[in-house]
Amino acid sequence: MERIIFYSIALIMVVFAIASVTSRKMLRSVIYLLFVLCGVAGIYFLIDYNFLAAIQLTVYAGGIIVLIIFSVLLVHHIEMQLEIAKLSRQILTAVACMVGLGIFLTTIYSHEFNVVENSRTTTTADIGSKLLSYEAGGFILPFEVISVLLLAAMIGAIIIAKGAKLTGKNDKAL
Amino acid sequence: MIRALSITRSIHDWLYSSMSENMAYFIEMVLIAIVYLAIFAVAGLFLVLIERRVAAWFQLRIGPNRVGFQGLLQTMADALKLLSKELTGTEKADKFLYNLAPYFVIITALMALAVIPFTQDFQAFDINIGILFLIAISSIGVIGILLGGWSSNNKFALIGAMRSGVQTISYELSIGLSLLTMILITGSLQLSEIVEVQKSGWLIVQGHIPAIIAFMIYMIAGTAETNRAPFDMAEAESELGAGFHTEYSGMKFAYFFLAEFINMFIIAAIATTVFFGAWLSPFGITESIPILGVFWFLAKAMVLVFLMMWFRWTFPRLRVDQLLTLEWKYLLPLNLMNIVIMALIVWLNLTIQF
Amino acid sequence: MSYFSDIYKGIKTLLTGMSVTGKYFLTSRKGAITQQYPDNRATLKMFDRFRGEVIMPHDEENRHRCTGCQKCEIACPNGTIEIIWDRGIDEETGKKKKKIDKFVYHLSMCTMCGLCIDVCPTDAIEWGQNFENSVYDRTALTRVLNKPGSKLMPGVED
Amino acid sequence: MDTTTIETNFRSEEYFINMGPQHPATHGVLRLLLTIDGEIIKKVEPDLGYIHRSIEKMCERDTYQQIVHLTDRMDYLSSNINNEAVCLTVENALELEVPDRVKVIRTIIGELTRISSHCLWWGVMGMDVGALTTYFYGFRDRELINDIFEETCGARLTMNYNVPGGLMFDIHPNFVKRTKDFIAHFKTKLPEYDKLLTHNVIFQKRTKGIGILTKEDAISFGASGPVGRASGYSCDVRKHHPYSALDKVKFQEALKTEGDTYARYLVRIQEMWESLSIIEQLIDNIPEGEYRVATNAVIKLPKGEFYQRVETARGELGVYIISDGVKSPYRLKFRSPGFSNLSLLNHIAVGGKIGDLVATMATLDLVIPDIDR
Repeated sequence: MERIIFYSIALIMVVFAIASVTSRKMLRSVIYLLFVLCGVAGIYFLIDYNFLAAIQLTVYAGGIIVLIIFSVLLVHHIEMQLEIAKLSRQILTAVACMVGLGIFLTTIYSHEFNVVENSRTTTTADIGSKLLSYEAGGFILPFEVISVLLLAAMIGAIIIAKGAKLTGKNDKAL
Repeated sequence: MIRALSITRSIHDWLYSSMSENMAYFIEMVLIAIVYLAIFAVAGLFLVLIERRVAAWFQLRIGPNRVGFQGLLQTMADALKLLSKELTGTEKADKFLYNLAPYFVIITALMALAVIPFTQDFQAFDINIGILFLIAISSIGVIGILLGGWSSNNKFALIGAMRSGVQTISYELSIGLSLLTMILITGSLQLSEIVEVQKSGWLIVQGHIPAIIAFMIYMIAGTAETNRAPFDMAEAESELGAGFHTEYSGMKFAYFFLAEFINMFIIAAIATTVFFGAWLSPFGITESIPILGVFWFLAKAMVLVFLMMWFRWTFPRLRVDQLLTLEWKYLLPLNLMNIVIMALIVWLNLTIQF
Repeated sequence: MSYFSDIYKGIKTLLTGMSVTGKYFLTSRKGAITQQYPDNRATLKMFDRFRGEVIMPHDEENRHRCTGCQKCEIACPNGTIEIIWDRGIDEETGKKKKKIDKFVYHLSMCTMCGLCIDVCPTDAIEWGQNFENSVYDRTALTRVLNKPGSKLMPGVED
Repeated sequence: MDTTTIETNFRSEEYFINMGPQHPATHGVLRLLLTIDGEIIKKVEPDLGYIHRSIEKMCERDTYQQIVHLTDRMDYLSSNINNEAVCLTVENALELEVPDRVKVIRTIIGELTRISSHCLWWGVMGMDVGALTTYFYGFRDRELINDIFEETCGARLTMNYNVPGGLMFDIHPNFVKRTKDFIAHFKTKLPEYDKLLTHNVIFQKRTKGIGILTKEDAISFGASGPVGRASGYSCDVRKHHPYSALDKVKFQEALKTEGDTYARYLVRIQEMWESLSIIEQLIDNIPEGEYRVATNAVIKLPKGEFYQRVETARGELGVYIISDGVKSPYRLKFRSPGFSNLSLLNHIAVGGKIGDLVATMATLDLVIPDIDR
């Protein structure tokens, strides 16, 4: 049963990934991408990585995609379509993709994967204590670094948003 | 899956004994999906009727009372009418996304329904990150509204979609943080465990003052999340006509409409689970009859739904910038403060336990 | 500190508003202001001066009070009233006399201003109470107010 | 689509939107051509003429008695005051003195009309800012007034109760009792209006400081009625040029100086109280006497120009008649309050959001037939 679910999800992901890069309408590409991301979340659910799956849904599907849609909404008119690339570029891209796919497939098939019986699901409490642990295998440093990075991004965003107003004081015309 | 109710147990056994495991598994999934679809449809239609009657009573009217006894079949008739209506659309609309949008809204509502503990063991998907799952699902629902607004090729719809996007992204924070406040007491994201913790007192009692503040914030943010008045910026019929679903008709409109009501029920159900002890009876008066849990759960949820209806039929609508002011200047700081207070209370063991 | 007092005041005003609607919700059983219109036809009584449509009352001997003076026709701003008259022989005196053949009333054009009734010297026309005038064909709204074979009531012209 | 159009689309920030002619907030078939940048309004252009019926031209065809019923259809929410305006003009031109009874009854019904109009406005105002329940509460109280009207003159909205020379018929015997009942009822309901909307924090946030109109602008745009008075422009015709029995009553002119949407709201609420007090002063002593002075069957105004202004629920209504001595006017012009109040819209709504425009328009209290005529 799980095999069937896995293959159907995988098929959905592959189909929509191809659709996403070939669609000429930008918002449609985004929606296809959303399906791919949801498929990834589905696979996480399948292997009982519930937390990661929920994070995948919240951050990628709910956050990033909404932001992309939002920016598309702001700049994109409904009748606009992306141009078709030149034939030479198309061929170049296809070759590059094929090479990438080849490398991935050879790596995957040359490696021996062992099937591990998943005995217990990771709970949020485990992940939380791992994130805050400073012992071996703890993630306190990357966790804190990322929070500093996010803070910096936030301050930057505020400054960009406020920028017009700050200069507006000197410039009467605004 | 549904376990404790004995009838489901016997169906389960029969299915596994009579056919191959995969087949039984598949059939079981389909059965559960059908059960939840039925719950969805019935609850949606029932809530629409309730809303119309309640609105009528607030407004000194009588409300629908013609179709069936006391108008009970009114929404059924309306649904039939909507089914038979022509599906119109605008020229140059992005037909694919235009048709897709209602399903986004309705499927996310349906998925959220799956984790709600109606009573002991009456829960399709008791995932160990239940609350997080609900938040994640609800963040996807907005995509349907954004798509619907954009792809109808209508400026009013586009403005509605934009407003809705801004609003939902902002208020998700408050919902998450106010639920997080309560998670501090329970120490678990799993909905069944959250209910278990409340056997020694509902969380709104256990957490007293910060819990009440969290509940108020949750209700405000929840009302905003479902795009209902006074936060119905996305529809705002006096400003935008009908907002994001201006160009929808027939059943596609009905999907948006039903999803709004189901979302309202979900918000109330989460509040019931997290603040009011889900299916636990007050003071344990019906502890011995587990099936009454459904009754208690629905009763509590209905009270909260009624509260949201009361909001809707009393308050004027906020303006879009005031909406954001409310979230970022009032709810969010209060919420963060509230989390700290709650952490202190849990740390100092000041929670009230029976 | 005004931050918190603002919140307090805001919540208080919101709750006051909710108390108003809540009160009406609780008393909704007796407070409904709407009427169940087609159902209450039997009890629905219009005020006696209600302007529904113009009618011409006839007595039991099929006599009306209209002399055909056409004042109403002149007073009407919309050409609602059309009087088709004739000269007949008066039975008593044997003289030729003006009398109405048809009093045509176009309800579809009437604005219920009441000028015709106001101006009528013999009170031949008055307001009827009927207000259910929906028909499938608008020609049905053109009515002849005097009944067939009706005569002028004696003594009206004196 | 080629790249150049993408460039222009990308750069254009302002866009254009049609609000109306079928839109819930325009309260009729008014079309607003909005130029918007995001949600911020850059320009409002009202487009009129969707229900133009050339009432003024029709008046040139009609006799003076017939003109009265056409004015019902202009500002249909203050139809009786419109009727009164025409009748007063004709009576002034004929130098006809109407009995005191007529004057008092006209004033009472006029004030009732004003309350009824403001009730409807209050309900619709609430609905425009999103509180749907107010609509029904406003209509509940308005229905009682309409019942009074229906009992007395047979019509609820287009009353046509006034005729040149007085009233079409005497008031109904129940009139005084019903009016008193209404006053008692409405005095308990007005505080509820305040609780539900006036004091509501969301409503105050939505209306305070929105659509500000200064006194100077109010005068230069010809604003009248509550719109002008909210800006501190004392323009109540009832106070400055009293007509009918209004010189006998004491009342306060509702004046505010803020000039914003909230001030316009408060002025109308206060006007309802003032109208109640005017009715209370008059209802107990309606003088006995004739209800109508006989006029010629065909009224012919003397040659000349005649002007009369009255205060309708929306502001100053002027009736200007040029007569050349025959049974219909040579030219008749209505100076309608809604038209000049609408002309303000572009001035006060620019810079606000769409929601502000709706709230501002609600307090201008537009009745489209009054503007289009």
